[in-house]
Amino acid sequence: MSNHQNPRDDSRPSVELSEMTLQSQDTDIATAAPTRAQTDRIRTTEAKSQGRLIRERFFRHKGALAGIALLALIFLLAFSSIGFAGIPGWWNKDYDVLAARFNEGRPTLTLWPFSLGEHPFGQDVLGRDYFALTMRGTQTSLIIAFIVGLVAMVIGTTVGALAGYFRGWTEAFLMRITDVVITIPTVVIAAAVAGIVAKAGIIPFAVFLGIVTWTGLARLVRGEFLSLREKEFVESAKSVGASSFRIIFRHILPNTVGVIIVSTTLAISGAILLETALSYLGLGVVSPDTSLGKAINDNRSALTVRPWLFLWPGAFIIGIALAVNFIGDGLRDAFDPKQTRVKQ
Amino acid sequence: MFYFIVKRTIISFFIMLAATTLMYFLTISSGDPFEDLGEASGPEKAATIAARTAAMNLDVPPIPRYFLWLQDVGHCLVPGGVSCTLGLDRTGAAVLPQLENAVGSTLRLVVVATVLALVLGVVVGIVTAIRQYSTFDYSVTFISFLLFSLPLFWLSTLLKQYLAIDLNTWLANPQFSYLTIALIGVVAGVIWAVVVGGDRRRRLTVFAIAAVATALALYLLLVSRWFVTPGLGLVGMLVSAAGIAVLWTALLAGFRRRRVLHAALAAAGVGFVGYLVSIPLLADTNWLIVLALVVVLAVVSYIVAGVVGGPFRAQAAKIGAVIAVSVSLLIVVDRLLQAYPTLSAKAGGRPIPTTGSQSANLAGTFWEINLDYALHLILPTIALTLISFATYTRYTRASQLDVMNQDYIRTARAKGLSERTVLVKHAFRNAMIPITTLMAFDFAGVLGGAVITEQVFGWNGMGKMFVDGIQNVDPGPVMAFFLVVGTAAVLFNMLADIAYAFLDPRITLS
Amino acid sequence: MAAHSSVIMTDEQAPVESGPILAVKGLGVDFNVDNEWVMAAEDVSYEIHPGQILAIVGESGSGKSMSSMALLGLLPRNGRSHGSAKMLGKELIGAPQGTLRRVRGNEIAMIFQEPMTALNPVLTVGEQIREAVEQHTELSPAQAKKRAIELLRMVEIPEAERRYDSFPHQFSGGQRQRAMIAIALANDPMLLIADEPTTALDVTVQAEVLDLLRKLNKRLNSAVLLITHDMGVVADLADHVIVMERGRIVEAAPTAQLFAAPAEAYTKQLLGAVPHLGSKVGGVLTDVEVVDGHLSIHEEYAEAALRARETHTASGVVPALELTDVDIEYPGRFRQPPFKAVSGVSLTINPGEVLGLVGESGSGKSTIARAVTGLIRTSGGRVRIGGTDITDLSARQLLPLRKKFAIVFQDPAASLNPRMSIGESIGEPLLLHQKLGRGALDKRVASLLEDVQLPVAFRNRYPHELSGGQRQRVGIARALSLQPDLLVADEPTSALDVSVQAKVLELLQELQRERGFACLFVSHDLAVVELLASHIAVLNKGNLVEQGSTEQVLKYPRDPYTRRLLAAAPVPDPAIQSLRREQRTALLAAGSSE
Amino acid sequence: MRNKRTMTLAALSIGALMLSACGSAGGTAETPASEGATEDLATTINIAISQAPTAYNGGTAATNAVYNTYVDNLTTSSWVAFNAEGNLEKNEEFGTYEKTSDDPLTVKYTINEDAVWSDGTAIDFDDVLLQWAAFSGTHPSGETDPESGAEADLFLASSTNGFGQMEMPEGEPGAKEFEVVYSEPYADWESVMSTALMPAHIAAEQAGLSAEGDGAELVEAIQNDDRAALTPVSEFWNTGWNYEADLPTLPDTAILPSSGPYVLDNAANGTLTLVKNDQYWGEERAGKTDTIVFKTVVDEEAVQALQNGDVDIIEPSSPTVDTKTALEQIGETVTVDTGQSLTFSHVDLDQRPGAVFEDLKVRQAFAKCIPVADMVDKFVTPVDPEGSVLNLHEYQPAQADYETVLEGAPAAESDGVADIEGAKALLAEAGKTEPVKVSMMHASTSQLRADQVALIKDSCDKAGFEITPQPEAEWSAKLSQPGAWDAVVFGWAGSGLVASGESIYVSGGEQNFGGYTDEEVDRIWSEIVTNTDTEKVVGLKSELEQRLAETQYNVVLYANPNIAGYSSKLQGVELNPTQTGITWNAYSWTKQN
Repeated sequence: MSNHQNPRDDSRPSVELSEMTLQSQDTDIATAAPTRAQTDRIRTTEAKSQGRLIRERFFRHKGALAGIALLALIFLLAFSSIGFAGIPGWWNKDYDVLAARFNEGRPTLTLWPFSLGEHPFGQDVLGRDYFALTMRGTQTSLIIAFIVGLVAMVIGTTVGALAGYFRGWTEAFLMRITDVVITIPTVVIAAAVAGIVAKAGIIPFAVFLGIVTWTGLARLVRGEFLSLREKEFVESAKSVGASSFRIIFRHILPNTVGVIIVSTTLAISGAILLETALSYLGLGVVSPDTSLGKAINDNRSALTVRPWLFLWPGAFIIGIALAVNFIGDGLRDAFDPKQTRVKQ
Repeated sequence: MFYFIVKRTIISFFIMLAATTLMYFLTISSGDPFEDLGEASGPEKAATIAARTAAMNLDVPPIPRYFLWLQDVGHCLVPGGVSCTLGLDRTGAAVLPQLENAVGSTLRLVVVATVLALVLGVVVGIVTAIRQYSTFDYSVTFISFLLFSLPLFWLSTLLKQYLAIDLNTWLANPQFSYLTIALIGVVAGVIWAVVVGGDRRRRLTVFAIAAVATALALYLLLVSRWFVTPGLGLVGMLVSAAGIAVLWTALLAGFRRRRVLHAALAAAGVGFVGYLVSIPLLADTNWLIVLALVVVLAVVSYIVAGVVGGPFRAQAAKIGAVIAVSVSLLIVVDRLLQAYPTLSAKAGGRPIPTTGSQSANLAGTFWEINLDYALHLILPTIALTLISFATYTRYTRASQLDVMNQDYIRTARAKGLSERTVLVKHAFRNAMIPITTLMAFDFAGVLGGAVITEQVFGWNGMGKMFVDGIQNVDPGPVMAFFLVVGTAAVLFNMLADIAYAFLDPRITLS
Repeated sequence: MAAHSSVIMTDEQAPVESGPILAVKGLGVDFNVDNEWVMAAEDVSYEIHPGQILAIVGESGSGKSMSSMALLGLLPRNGRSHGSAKMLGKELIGAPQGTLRRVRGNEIAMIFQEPMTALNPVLTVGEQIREAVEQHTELSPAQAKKRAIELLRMVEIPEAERRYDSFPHQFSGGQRQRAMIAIALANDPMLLIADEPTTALDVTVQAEVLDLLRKLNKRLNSAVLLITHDMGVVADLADHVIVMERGRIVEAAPTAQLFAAPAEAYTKQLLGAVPHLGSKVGGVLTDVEVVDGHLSIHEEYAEAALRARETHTASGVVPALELTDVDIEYPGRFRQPPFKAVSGVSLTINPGEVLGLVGESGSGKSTIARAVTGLIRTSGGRVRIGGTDITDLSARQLLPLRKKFAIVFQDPAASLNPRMSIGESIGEPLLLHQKLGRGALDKRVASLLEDVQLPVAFRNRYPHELSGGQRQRVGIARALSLQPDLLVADEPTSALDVSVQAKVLELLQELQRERGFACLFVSHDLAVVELLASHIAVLNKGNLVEQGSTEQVLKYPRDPYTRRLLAAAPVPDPAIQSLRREQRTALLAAGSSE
Repeated sequence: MRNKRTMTLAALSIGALMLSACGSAGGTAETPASEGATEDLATTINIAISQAPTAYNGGTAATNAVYNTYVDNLTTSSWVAFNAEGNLEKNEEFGTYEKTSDDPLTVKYTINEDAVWSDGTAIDFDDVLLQWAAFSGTHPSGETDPESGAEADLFLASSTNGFGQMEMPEGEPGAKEFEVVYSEPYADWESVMSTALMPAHIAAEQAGLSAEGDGAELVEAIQNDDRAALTPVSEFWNTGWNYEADLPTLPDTAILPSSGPYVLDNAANGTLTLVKNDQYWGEERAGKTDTIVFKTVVDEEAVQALQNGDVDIIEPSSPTVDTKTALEQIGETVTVDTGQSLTFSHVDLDQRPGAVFEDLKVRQAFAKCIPVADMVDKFVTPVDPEGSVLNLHEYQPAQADYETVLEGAPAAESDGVADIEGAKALLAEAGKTEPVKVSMMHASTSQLRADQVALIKDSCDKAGFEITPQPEAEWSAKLSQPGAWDAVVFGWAGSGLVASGESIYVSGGEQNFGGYTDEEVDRIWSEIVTNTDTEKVVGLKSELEQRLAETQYNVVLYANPNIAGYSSKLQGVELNPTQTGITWNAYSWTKQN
């Protein structure tokens, strides 16, 4: 990296110049007779909406793409295989149907030649099809994770926005609350809450988890608001008499969307692991419901005996979390304003 | 500064107050304290209920009950008067002694994990930033995300099975087939090549050297039964000390000024002498002596290096001190390693335990006891470290990249400063500024993670107190746990801010 | 480089034969964007001789900076350079880092534009100078420190010993730039590359820094490569000029010749675009006469001006804007007193008038602009708009008034919401105040776009797709959408290149003429104000030191600060500029003797 | 160039390693000096225990738990103890006893002359009297418990069975011989004295009484029921012997004298260390290994801990198939013993008027459709090949009398294979046309229970039931709430005693959660509890079982399997089905090095 002319780095695309050239067009397009370079630049810059710039940067992020693909695959597999909400799926076995155990419930999945067999992931003690069970668990975990993400996003954004925009007492009040909640490690507060709500079912469980995991987001959003509210376009909106409501939602919020989305994805991947941790503490989802966390926890002692019971759900947890994390990273790069800063 | 601390302390106090309220009511509303008595019968049941009611003040309505608890805490804050118990748990035992016992092991775990994660994370993070978009960068990115995504106890279970148990079995009779040795060499070579980078030719040479060296070293270690009786030994110490000296000089001063290098080597020499002197001194010792030794070494080398450093006194002396500390660290490690054979024998030839935080009735030397601690720490620390390591690398990388894009880095380069100076002097400190804040949050996070880790590795730490407390709907222990965690959280936030101001002169604490 | 005594005068180092220090031939710079190479500079060739000051002029994106960065291999990661640049016969382009490092800061040193960001915030200024010395000499830290302090003195930093240990943020903008220069001079470089060295500074400071550069250049007989967009600076400093446009050299000539008879069309256009202080009213400081270093001021001229002023206030119309003893305080935060930004300012703008509010950074001019538009509260005095006192109005009460006035901001990039299409941005005020329907709104937006000479198609674009000039036009359109009686323009052109600035100013003038709104034109640039304003008010540290008709203020200023300000502003004309320099030095001398 | 530098450094540090290898071969590190290398027996045995012991006195309500018994087995001894068959076995080493009269039931006890506490004090009458005082429940504290309204005793004893029926023992301080007289006959009189004696002299001292004259003061206080003196004694007895939670350390071992082969030595972080009791007088039960260490290891982690040699023996509760296989997979270094415990799983049915199972036919139908045999195949035999369907309530297959009793109760006989058709028929007879809705409660935290319910649902839904699993975290609290559940699956721990089961079956019995009432059963029980003749017991119990089966009190499933894994170097380990636990004979264990 010490050598700036080292062509090794040239292979990597950069958005710096496209931005730089933006400024270089300070002659009216009407009058300017564009040179070759000019036309180049016009092409690189013309008609690129904010959205498209972001999309392009995102799609340049290989990891994120892989993440999207993986997550989509998992979603598809989980919901299409055993179906959802009454809609039947293509997998012929149900996760709660008992059956005779076939070859001590060993997995029948073979990669080469690829074939699923009777029970791709094997069977549990009662002969339940472990593939169906894992899929069910995946569904639950995904649902939980995304609800948590959603709830955290809504609360966090609202709190952050109000605190950041109105400052003064509102801010003091809201941020102290945030500090209070932030003092308690997520696992801890979640564990305390889970005791109450776990038996109430998956949805309330997820919602409560969301209620305890919004703090980080609130802080970030507040930070964004603090800087954005000083921006001239906000002043300009004020100067034409836009209402606080309009300024918050029409002017500032759209500009914080990056931060929000990014930290929401992280909240989601966090939720997956949180659910697992709680299951481990015996505070998570309760049977007959199942989740990936519950699945691995129930089969801890099976690691050396029937590894598939322990490893398959684990693999899915990691898969989901990994995918979401990469997507988050991609989004961060895509939204990050630093990416567009001109360095000369 | 002082003003700031006072102000923050007051705010923190109220925050803690609110947090405890929240925590307390969550806990007592999380279930039925008599849950376990359902099957019971006879006077036994009534008696237990009576006892528990008395111990937990269950006959008092929640809000006054909370204040009773606060009162108990107050007794601990206000010296004199009623003895400090932090309330009673449901068996009627005072919570404070339990906490005192639990805190030790937990903090040991958390602190070691945090420090390790911090150091490793920062170093790797910076290297990835420097090697941005290199294979190394990509692989580290992937690995850290993978670690991010690992369920803690899932990982821990695997660690036990495939690290502890198998490694122990191997250590019982340490040997590798030549093929394995070769393979390890190759792997090491690849890693080095990737880390060092550069063009194809350079990578190849690096690969070759590293692979051969590693394999050879491993072979020698095996044949010399190093894994049975580890330790550095005189020559090893001498060489390592010199190595350390060169390393630090390379990092902190560069080799342009010979005087500094000589000073560094002199310091290393002092360190080595210190080692010789310490051999009888440290046969069996305590932390105080060890600490004293470190200080003495540091001071002496500071002076010596300063003198040798001549015109570059200031810089040389500092480096000298750093080297001295590193060397004394090396001495300690060497000592611990030497204690290994006896300890391993005491552990029935399986030195790495999967459970507990220390061996029972280990009547051994200072070194054996600490090595025992260390060995018990291995698994849980790995589990905890791996995860926050990921966080640190990512953040360090981002912040380092950001700094490398700053104008003043360009200025530094325009001055013709060496890349080392640019990185170490100009970039590093700036890059560390955001990390301080991260540390504050991460520490609280790790404490949370300890809840799981302790459970998995059968530590009787605060985490266990908390989990048991929650399961028994017993606020006493839960709150005690939280008092520590919460305080740590606010404290670290304050420290972070102070560190922030220390690193960044533009910030003034008020 | 040979260990040298700590004496500054080291003329013997300058090459005896006056061959070029630097000879650039066919230098080109490309950038990699989305895996395609985009040219940033092409076929750049020039020579610099000892003691010479060569200016490279061009607007942003003309490749002037990049081509000079390339000399020291300081291009961003995605840049590459080719061609040749020989320093005393030593090839620099493509030279290994080791070699370049020995050149950087030693034979060739650089000064950067933004002194705030160009200095490491966490290291003391002294340290940053010292390390530059240590890097290229065998001096011991102690000696290096001595040298650093000397350098600080040389760049006229007061109490150098004490300031040695201060951090950049404890320096003023000008001092920071001086520190930068000190770093650059640490090893008596043969060539000094100054990249927009004064752009971020106030005129008075700029003048001082330019003087410094000139002095040092004379003393060290080292060459200077000056990169700037400011013709005034060029006229003030340079011996030779190279004009660059879109990566290519359009014209190269001795300064005098270039200004007198520009050969190329682009050069002409560029020079034409530069507002020339005094061009409208015919000269500045005409009452200040310098006779061999001593100045005599003809007060009598001022009389006429005074009369003009009376007539001005006498006219009975309701002023579009009236400020009476306005104070503005920024509320003090915990343990720090409130900061008084503006105190006791009174001024009046009659309908259809344009008042130029001039002052340097921190003078409180922008604060006033914001107070006038109700963005910040005044702590004392009265602000009347079209006769209505807005000082105590609540946001709601203020709302209906808001269509009476509008504001155009300095930074066109920041003043438009990046997530709103141009159309929405322009339409917002209409939407808020006139509750227009979709169709009507579109029509209005379209016509507004035409008014500011932008293609209607732009309505669906987003700010970042527009150039700075276009953005500013949008800003103006947005401001005028409600046909305000008063337009407040806060440095509307200071972020723009001259040619663009010219166009925007033209546009503003036109619109003002057509619509006849009153305008409070806030700017630091006297020349620009002169073009637009019928009256000028001068602010200094929150106090209004002088106001009057443009002509009066420019030609017969009564306040010493105004005079200094006027004297400091460089004029894009070497001949006049050298005269004005004398004027300025005289004034300063007088100022200090006062 | 920076990189070249790092390279050289890499080389350097590796070089350092190489040299250091020779260096230490040069011998700064001394050779491993494993102690006990001389004799072949190890000095320490590590026992895994799922939870840290909470108190030395395992007799109080709060501390009467398996993990305390585990330790008490070694630190106390008494006239009787349960053996591997789950029967009472006399321990002549401690003392002897004989029944001298049946009416009133009178037993004469003798304590071994040499029997002393590990602090040298003789074990004698004051200890016995304190025992009686503590367990007889004859010292009402005056405080009543809000819930049950029952008046709590000064001594929070775990139970008053036996001692409650006992007159105050007559005897002199220091006496090694004494007689106890029962006010009413008590079936389990033999086992009464199996509960460990606590050192009275300690209790006395701690309560401010003098221990002089073989605790005369205490004896006196008890004999004339001197509350003022007894209250502090009771307080100490209740909590004075408690450990801090998770056993960070032991209280002063001076207050923890042992009457068994081992004595408490120290504790740290939940690890409890016992050493041989040099004061122990006996031979047979004398400790064979110097040190015994109890390490707290939760069941899930136990197998790995054993495999890694952190502990020498584990006895995980509620073992699964995996537990066994995992243990076996470890290889020859570990031996696995399996057997049955007296703990058994069963399904209780809410049969109060108006409840789902009010009708006998429905109960029988339910019993028929439950695939007990299937469960055994899935949960028992994989662990313990001997495991079988359980037909009786009061006896488990592990007990000798099981068969005899079963013969006496033909109605209880069943192969446990689900009989769907039969169930359907019965439901039809009961006139159930609609599917019978059953909400089946189980512990939400137990996967095993969840699986059992799943199995039952799978089978019984076919037979015309409609079962909804009802996982509850607080299931046991809900047990006693009528209507909170229709059926519930959980476990009872059989005591091996004759009378202890009463409250489960008699009308209004405290543990009769299903609200079952049957005069016949009530009558039989009244006989059982008052009968003191061991011969008669089997007959009565057969009668009881017969009746319980006919009236389908509930559905018993199987006796839980028991498993112990231990290092193959360990000798003398023998499973014990009772709650005494694996350590019942740990004193005789030895471990090869």
